[in-house]
Amino acid sequence: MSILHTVNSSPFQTLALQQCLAILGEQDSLLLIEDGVVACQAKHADFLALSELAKQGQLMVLEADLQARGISARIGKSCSYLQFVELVAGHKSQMAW
Amino acid sequence: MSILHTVNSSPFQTLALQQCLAILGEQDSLLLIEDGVVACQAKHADFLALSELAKQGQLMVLEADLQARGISARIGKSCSYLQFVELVAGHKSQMAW
Amino acid sequence: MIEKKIGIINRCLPHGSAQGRESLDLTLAMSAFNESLSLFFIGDGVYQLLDGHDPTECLQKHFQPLFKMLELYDVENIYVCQQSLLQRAITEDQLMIEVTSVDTQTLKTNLALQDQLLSF
Amino acid sequence: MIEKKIGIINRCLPHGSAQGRESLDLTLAMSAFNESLSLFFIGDGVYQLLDGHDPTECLQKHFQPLFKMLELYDVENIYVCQQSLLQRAITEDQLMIEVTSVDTQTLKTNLALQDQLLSF
Amino acid sequence: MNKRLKFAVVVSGAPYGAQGASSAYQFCCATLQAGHNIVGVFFYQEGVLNASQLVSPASDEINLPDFWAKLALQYQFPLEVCVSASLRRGIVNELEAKQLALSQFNLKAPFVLSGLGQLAELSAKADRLVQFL
Amino acid sequence: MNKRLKFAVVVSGAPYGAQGASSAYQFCCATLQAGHNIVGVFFYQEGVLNASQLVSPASDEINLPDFWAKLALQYQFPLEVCVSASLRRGIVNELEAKQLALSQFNLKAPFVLSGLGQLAELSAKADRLVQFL
Repeated sequence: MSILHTVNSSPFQTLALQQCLAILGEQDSLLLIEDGVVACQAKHADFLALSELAKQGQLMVLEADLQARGISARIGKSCSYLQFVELVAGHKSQMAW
Repeated sequence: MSILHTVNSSPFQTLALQQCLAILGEQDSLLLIEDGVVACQAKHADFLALSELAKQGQLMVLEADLQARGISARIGKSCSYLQFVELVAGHKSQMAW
Repeated sequence: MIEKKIGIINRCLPHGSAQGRESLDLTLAMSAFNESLSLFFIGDGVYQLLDGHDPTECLQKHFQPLFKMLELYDVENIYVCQQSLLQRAITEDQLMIEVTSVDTQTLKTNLALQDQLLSF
Repeated sequence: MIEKKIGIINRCLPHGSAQGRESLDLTLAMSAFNESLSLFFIGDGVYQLLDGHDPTECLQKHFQPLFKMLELYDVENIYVCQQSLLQRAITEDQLMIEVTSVDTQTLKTNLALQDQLLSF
Repeated sequence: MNKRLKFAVVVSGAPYGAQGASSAYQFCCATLQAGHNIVGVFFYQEGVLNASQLVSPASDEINLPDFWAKLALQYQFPLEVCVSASLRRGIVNELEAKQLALSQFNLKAPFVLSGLGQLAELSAKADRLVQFL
Repeated sequence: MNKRLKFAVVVSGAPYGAQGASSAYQFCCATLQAGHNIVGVFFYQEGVLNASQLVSPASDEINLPDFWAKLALQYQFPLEVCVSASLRRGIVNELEAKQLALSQFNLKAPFVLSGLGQLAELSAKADRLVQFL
């Protein structure tokens, strides 16, 4: 049991993603929502670290928010609201960034 | 005549300061307000660039916002609300970040 | 009196906030009163113009089609930051309207020309 | 039923937003119902505790004295990120209450212990 | 199917201007669709603005306070609104309006003004607590 | 003393929760103190929430809508509130309330609901335009 981190802002606007990655535990997962979804499309300072997380299967992206912005994810698993719910169910707690 | 840029967020929270510095013109000035004032106290990624601007006399910090947070500026000219008004009067336009 | 040059700056992604939508509302409304508007899309603001938004599932208003109105309203000075496009691997032909893509120096020059600026 | 461990995370500067003030309100109110609260101050959140706020001139509420109530309300698990203090050249004796300063690893461990988290 | 869990949801964002409250609403719908329970939604900070009966968007836009009200009535969970966060943001029910000598009020039913103790209660009841900024 | 200038101020932030509207108010006070004129303050986006008559902070906190109202009455400048941004955020005057069949309203005097054309007018009149986020 571990933490599901949700990041809702762009890595080009805030340092939330960077700070989240700095304290993300080994068992934790990261779900990108709202403006946060661009982090898996564009090349930003933490794209490499994010790709590593994706390789471990610990990175998810909310599909509806990608669609809203007309972009597609280059890394991470795309996820529906229903899967978002099951992610919360599958973790001990959630931390909103 | 030039632009007075105002930045109201912390460089530890947003990239507004960094993006502002990237398009700040040679004749422009920068005024830090609200949470933005910490940029002249703590060591962040753009502290050196900000120090350069301070040396040119182009960096101001709103005194009331420093006081509110119990911090003092290591760089930049401290400025009152009245001086803020005269800064606006002395520039062609203002750009809020 | 010479009409004031107004620059409207767009720095945010669409839908996470209402910035883009309310910036466009303001632009269209003000264009009836002022013919010297210039739009600037910098940083994440370029996503406003990236064709193909579909915000139905996240319950946001689909305002992107309204960008087409800019031409009808004679808003023609639309500047997009070249570097911001590059950084996001977005090409000009993926944008839903015609724009002038500018480098940082030209961006600075054009911003300095404006009498008033509004940020979104 | 065992009482749930609740972690309250403070990441913002005081006064630019109401985050700090409303986080403290919530903490003090919830402490009457739950004795397993832990507070975390990370990043700019450490400025909440930096002694000497004076927000009168910028019209914000001077809530900092209320941090003294935490002790009276038996909220004792107060963790501050060591690295965040260091980065801002703030020392523990400049903080207005007694805290436990922790490194990143300990921070992770303590966060993982919480059943529920609230972010401010 | 997975185990049925009890969810509590904290909404910290306004109904318009930021996306958080819409995300929270969609999350609640999905939670119920998945067969889980919602023990309650707590509105705090800017979230309290979701409880206004005066929110009047254009006809091609959603009315989030309406959406919350309908969902809560259909699935019978409470919409708790922090009273102190509300008053300073101009969300007032009829009773508070009288006590404050205000001629108008704007709290929408079935939202109710309540204290932070209610959040503590929701937290104690819930298997999972989720927050939307 | 410097030349007297005409200022227009745009407020994009809520009266509570973020500092921008307070900063704008202090800026306006300083502008008047310096002998400049304010041609008007325009409230847009979250700024429209400054126009609520229901904002009721605790007694040890400032009531920003009150502060705006007093300053505007004393110095005779208009407080213009964007009507479309207002309606979707739940700021409604008596007339709009009637037309929308709402039983309550919350716009505070002397704030007035107006269109974005009013912003264009303020912009044309002003020597300087200043925005607070």
